[in-house]
Amino acid sequence: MNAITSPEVAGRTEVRVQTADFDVGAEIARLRAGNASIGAVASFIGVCRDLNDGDRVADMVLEHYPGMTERALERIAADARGRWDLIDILIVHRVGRMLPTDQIVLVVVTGGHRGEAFAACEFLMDYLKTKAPFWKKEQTPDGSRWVEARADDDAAAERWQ
Amino acid sequence: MNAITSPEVAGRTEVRVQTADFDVGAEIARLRAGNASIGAVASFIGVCRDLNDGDRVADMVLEHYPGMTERALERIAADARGRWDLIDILIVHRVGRMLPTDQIVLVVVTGGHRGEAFAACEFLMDYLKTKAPFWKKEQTPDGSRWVEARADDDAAAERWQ
Amino acid sequence: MLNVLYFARLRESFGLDTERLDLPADVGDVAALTALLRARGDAWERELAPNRSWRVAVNQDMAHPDTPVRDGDEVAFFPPVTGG
Amino acid sequence: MLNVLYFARLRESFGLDTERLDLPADVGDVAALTALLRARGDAWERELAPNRSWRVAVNQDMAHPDTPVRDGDEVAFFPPVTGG
Repeated sequence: MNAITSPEVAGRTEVRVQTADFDVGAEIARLRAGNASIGAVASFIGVCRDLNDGDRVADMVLEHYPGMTERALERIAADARGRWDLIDILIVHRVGRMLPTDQIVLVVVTGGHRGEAFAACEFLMDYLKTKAPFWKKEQTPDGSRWVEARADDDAAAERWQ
Repeated sequence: MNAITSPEVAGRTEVRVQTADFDVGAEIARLRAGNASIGAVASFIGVCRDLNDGDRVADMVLEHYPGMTERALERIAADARGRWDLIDILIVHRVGRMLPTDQIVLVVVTGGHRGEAFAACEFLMDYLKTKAPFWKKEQTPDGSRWVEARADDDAAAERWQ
Repeated sequence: MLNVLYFARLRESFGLDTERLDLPADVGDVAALTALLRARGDAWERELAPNRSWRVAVNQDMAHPDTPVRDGDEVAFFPPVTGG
Repeated sequence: MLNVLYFARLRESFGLDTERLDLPADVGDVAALTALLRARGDAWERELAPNRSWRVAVNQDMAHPDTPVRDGDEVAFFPPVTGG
């Protein structure tokens, strides 16, 4: 009967900062390929909206701190691995100019069970939003403005401490 | 400046029970198409593992109660809409024979903000696992067996009450 | 007449996925219907014993022992669910 | 020499994204370096005023006012982050 004897495939952590868009289906398929110990895939996509704080947003430019950003994301991922039993962590964050409906960020967490994958995915987003050096500048009908940090993002990150 | 004046696109609830596999990327793209009010997309994929309760799993057959299953999923989705401000809810659950690494279930929730999308996605999975009439039968080296309901799934669902 | 459905382990144990059942006058709720089935003995007595875990739905809604059962209803017996 | 970087709103206000800075002998931590920059007046005084919100990283790690600053360090000033 012992039909399936796939070797345990080790998980990986992958962090990318890029101007190019990403393909959610392809990213998830690549993580999962050949790993039959994955039972749960939790993922999150952050998307550029056409409205923020009551104003129309025509486009958005995302700036980052090259080097420190990748380092911060690697650290956030390592922190998640210390808290939960996970298989893969993927974080892809775009920089540059984006329009409403454009994808901004992707976080995918795979694991044996759903509770840990969900928790880690939300934790990664909450930490990324408060600890990774990215900044958004929006174009609105009144001109361009730097997006202000939000108190509820700080509160979301503090839940995990 | 008023470059973007996309009309608000109404969200939808979609529930499907099917033998065919699903394409996560295509499903998410379809929900998001043209809706610039979506800022957050939380999703979950449940996958068939090659190991359960310490035994190798060669394949799995998923049985359901046609009619009641769709009704239960629609009710779970309506319950989520009563708790959070969401845009789209998609639930796709497969039935029939599945092998390790095959996708079993997909839940996608879109919304304006990530906190609500995450909460609703996890809630839907927790409720689906305890309230929707699906049953799994596994093939292991010792023969076939019906999977037993798990106490921690009940506990996960009770958190939301 | 009731339409009674069985799923998963119960379907296999009973060797039956559906049956039409004349509703006796003294059977008015899920508890009484379960007792009627249990009285068939063998797998019925074993699977529907008080120490086993099973669920009942009436007209596709989850039911309790005191949920009424009426002529024309669809009643389903099944194990705790294990989807997802 | 320090390598000092400015990002986002600070970069725009200062009209500067990076500069090489000779480290005076009496500047040994982030607080002293911030005071040195604030003393330039105008946008520097305004953006780095105690009632404004900004962050400092030393060698790409988040820093505090008493984080040491040494010759050869990379120090970055930026607003609270708003990614995701």
